[in-house]
Amino acid sequence: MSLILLIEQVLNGLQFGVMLFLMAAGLTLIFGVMGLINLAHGSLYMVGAFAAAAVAGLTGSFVLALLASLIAAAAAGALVELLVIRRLYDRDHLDQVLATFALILMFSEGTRWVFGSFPLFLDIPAALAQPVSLPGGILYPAYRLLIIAIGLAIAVGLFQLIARTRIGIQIRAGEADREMIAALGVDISKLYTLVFALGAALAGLAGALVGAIQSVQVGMGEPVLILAFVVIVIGGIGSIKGALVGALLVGLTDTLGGVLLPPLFATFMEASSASSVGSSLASMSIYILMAAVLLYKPTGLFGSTT
Amino acid sequence: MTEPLLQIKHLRKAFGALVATDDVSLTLYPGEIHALIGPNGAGKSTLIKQIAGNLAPDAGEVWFEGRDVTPLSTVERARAGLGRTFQISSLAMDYTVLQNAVLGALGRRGTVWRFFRPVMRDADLRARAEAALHRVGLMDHAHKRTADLSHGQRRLLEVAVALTLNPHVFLMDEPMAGLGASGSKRLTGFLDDLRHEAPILLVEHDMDAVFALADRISVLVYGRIIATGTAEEIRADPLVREAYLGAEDAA
Amino acid sequence: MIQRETLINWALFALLPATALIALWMDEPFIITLATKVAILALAGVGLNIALGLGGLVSLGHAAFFGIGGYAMGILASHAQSYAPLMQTPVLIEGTTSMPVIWLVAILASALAALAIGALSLRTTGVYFIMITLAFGQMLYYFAISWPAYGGEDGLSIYVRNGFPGLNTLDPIQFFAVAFVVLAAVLFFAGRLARAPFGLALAAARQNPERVETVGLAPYRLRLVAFVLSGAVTGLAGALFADLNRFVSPTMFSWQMSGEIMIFVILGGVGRLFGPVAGAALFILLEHVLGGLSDYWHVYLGGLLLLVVLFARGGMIGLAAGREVAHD
Amino acid sequence: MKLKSIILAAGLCAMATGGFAAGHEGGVKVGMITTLSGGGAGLGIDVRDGFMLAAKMAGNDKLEVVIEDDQRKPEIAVQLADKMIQSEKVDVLTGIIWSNLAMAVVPAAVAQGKFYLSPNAGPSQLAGKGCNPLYFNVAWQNDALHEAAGAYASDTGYQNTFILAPNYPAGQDALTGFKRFFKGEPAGEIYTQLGQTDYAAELAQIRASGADSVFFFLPGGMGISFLKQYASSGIDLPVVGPAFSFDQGILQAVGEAALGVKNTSQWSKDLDNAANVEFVAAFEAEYGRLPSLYASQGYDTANLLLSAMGKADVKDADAFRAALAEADFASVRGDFKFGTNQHPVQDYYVREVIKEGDVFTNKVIATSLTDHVDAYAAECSY
Repeated sequence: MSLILLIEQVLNGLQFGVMLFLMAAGLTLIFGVMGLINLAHGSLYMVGAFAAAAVAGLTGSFVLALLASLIAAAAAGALVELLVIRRLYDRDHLDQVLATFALILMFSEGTRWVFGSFPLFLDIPAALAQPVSLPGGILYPAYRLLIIAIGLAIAVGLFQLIARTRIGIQIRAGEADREMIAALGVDISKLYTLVFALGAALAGLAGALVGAIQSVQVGMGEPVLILAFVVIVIGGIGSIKGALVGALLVGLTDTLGGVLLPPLFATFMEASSASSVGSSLASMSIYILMAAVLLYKPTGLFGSTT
Repeated sequence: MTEPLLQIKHLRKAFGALVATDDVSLTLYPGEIHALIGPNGAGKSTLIKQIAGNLAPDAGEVWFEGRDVTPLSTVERARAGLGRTFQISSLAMDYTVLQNAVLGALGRRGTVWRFFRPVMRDADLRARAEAALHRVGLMDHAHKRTADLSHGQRRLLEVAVALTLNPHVFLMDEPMAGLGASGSKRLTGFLDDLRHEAPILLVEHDMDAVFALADRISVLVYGRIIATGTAEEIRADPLVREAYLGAEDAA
Repeated sequence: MIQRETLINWALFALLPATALIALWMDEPFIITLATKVAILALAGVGLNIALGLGGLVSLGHAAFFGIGGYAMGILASHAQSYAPLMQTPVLIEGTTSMPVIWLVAILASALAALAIGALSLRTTGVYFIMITLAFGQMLYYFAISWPAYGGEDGLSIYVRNGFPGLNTLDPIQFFAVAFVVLAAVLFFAGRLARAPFGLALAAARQNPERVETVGLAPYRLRLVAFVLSGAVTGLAGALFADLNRFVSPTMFSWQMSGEIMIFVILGGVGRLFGPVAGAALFILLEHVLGGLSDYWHVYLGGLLLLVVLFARGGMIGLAAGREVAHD
Repeated sequence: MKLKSIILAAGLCAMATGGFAAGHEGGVKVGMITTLSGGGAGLGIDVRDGFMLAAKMAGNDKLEVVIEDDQRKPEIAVQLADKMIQSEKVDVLTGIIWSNLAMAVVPAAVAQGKFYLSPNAGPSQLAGKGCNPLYFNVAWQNDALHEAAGAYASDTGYQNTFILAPNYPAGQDALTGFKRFFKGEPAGEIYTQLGQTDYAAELAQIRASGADSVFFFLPGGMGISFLKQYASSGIDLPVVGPAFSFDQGILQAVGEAALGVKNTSQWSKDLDNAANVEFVAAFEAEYGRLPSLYASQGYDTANLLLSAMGKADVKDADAFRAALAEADFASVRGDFKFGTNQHPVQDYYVREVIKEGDVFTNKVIATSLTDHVDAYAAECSY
């Protein structure tokens, strides 16, 4: 395999990882602050993608579509938080898993009810539809570079938000001690709604960004959701830094595993079965990674040990 | 003098810059009650955890019945005969009082891999559990749900579960807390007898009880033992008066 | 005095064979098939309930054992069908179509898998445990999909239901009887288990692991054994489910399957012996009633599930029986 | 008891069915098991709508249809088949979209003496050694569209096509089918994950491979994702694929990215025959959308059944089977007949994706294979 191809695949892994980070950041924030497992996070991803597709279809503007994805997902998130999620904070994880599983069923079939059974159309803006030349003669799609840039910018923004702002202080206080934050005079239920909406908006944005190069369809959120869970478990639940590291690890493992394993097996196996066995193993690779990390550190790479 | 049953040798534990246990050595001889006192935050709970095996020390050893148990887990130490009660009641709250006691008896028996015969119909286990409840005066409440017990009753149940284990050493973390005056007095009498079954390392805030019961007292301040001696010696110790008793204006 | 919950349990339990017999009398074999499905799915739920209800282990990966049980049946029966031995060296292992043998293999295989998965997963707790069990389930799912030897995504069809000595298992009512007797036996076993020394210690470890350690019992080992028993029962249910459909496919391994098994337990009431029976019955009933009403019946199912979780914490049996009573 | 007849195998089928002759004289009860909810519901809905449109147009009150949703789960499909056979007592089953569901249902159904008419799936097992006199495929054998694509690639002069498909049995069949009629040497052969949505890694490999064209089989959302990403990757190679990723329902979601792509199909909306013109107009009038490939297959399946009903009683299995085998109906594909294994012998066309006004659709540009017989027919004997 040539070096250029390898660099391109690393970029692909990076882009995938950055996209996973957008999903995982919200999940891990919600868990860190509210102690809630939200299986319905993938549905918010789907809501963002559908909102973007609908708005892009009406206005033709990609920027408006992205904006719509943020707003729609945040609104859906806030609504769900107010109606359902806030009743689950003092419940055990089992109740949370079940209730948010129920939300998935409702979101998925509800979306199909409204938008029909066929995938929706959402395309990237024409200006970004061409590849750009990178140093070293690498041709890389401009849009994917944009995703990497947006993802990294949001990562930086999130770190700043949490380190510097008032809300960030409240979030950190909430992670450390739920009673303390109430003592600080913060309206805790408002903070929870806000954090949930923020997480939802990030998921919605990820859905819209990815929907433009993949397909906008019902059920698109679940595979990503499971990967995002793998990410935050590897990184340590509640840690934004862990989510970033975990997302990049998973993105790179998944992409490079799929590319490198089949040829690796081909060195000692017959070609077509090597391709088949290699890709089977590649699809299991991130779960193997996760199991390995948890065996080494049962609370993830950056998880608190208590 | 005979060999100590429990011997703590130069135990040390630090959390970052805070040294919670600083070169602590202690002994517990058969038949005695050795009280451990000290102001809040002196590191009593941290020390108990290291003795019981919940927390690994940075340095030092715990010896029990002539062998080094430092590498052993909580479970292994419990099986070896270390009977512990908790500062904050740690019971199976959904169970009845009797079920909690039977659990202790089951732990004492050690064979839990029975999947078929109802445990509550096991005469042996039940007899042992009921005897323990009887001794602490909880038999009347045997069929109450533990969550419905008063705070003081839960403390007694803690002691009862420890009794079912027939331990060689008791490790009691503030058994009097929340008992009220009469309850305290009753338990004091009870512990007074209990020391002949197995010696007690007693962490306690109730100074009346401590001075009434303890053969020896160790005073822990900022992770260090500043004095060990009989009640009289401790009362007279100027260091103790300054660091600890002075504040409480002991009798 | 007989407690109300006990009464409800027996009524529920009797309802299942009664439904099947009435269906037999009315010549509605499909209703018998549905009752069989309820019995088998309830069995899977009873298995999960050992880990979940008794041990407090929220496993979102029980489809792994369900699938292993299913494939134990599929692999053995397909080899018997094609007369190709499973293995020739070092010992000759041939396929079989005998249900008892298949059950035994399913139980052993899923217990073994549960031992491995449990030994690793139980090092973690809380959310991490939920997620690592999910990950192991997904691992097996992807393996089953891309493993070509036994059909991959297409799955395996077994055209004739496996045999049970002295019975014609293709007759719906006879197969129902088989499934029901297995369910009854496992329910009896699970009931005894909960009251046995092991059950007492396991449930105590759920309520307060520190307490259990202090009396000299290791929660890890209690949980591991519970997880293995739980996996074995769910595996047995998987083998029966495969026989009901005469078909196995990787969907038996999917995380939605894990979710559904969990739903049976929750709908009925966590930790209640007969909870999974009530839950599975309600689920199947809903699937058929709501499925007939609307293509979008999942919306209603989701809504109902949400209501149960939010407002009926003891599940259906909890609703009917009132507050749980401590009993000894 | 009905189910016992399974043991007696296919030979006794006719007798088994004969036992339930009472009820609807001359009528036929059809059980349709198809995917109406969850992922892939669009395909099932189209098959159903096409089928019901034909039934409505025929106005034959002896045709009774029971429809159930399999949720794309094989276990559910098997249970529904049991229900259709045991409770509804249907004579004919149809509707299944997916090969794995068909493999779960069809063998048991025909063993119980039920006719099965496949409106979409055509797994190779059922075309070859596992063929059955009661099983008719009204769509295609699974390999056929891929074979047509391979033939077209060779005809066009492509030498080293890059080929990819998901890593599951239908994907493996697809690449095998393509290679069967492709005379060049593939520049690369990749199996992707089933359900994969990001193809950046594969696109990089295609770019590096030096291929002169690309063939892919990625049904559903996978194909949409692939095409969109392909369009912005800067790779400028011609693309060939089976019709599934370019069909009416899905094409609007792909958009510009699909324009100009060549795809193979046995049907197209612009095929110029009377039956097709009538079908397309009626479908649009009835449902307000353009018909898809799947709708056309559902429509043909119903018309095949109706043609046989006019000739024989379904209770007389041999006669009914003979009537079905004649395929005496006006197919929207033009010429249509069954081969020895009761799979279609038909022409396969090459279509190009075009834009008509605001709507993306296909037009026929060539014929790839004529009167094509599938590769497994020779292995079939009853």
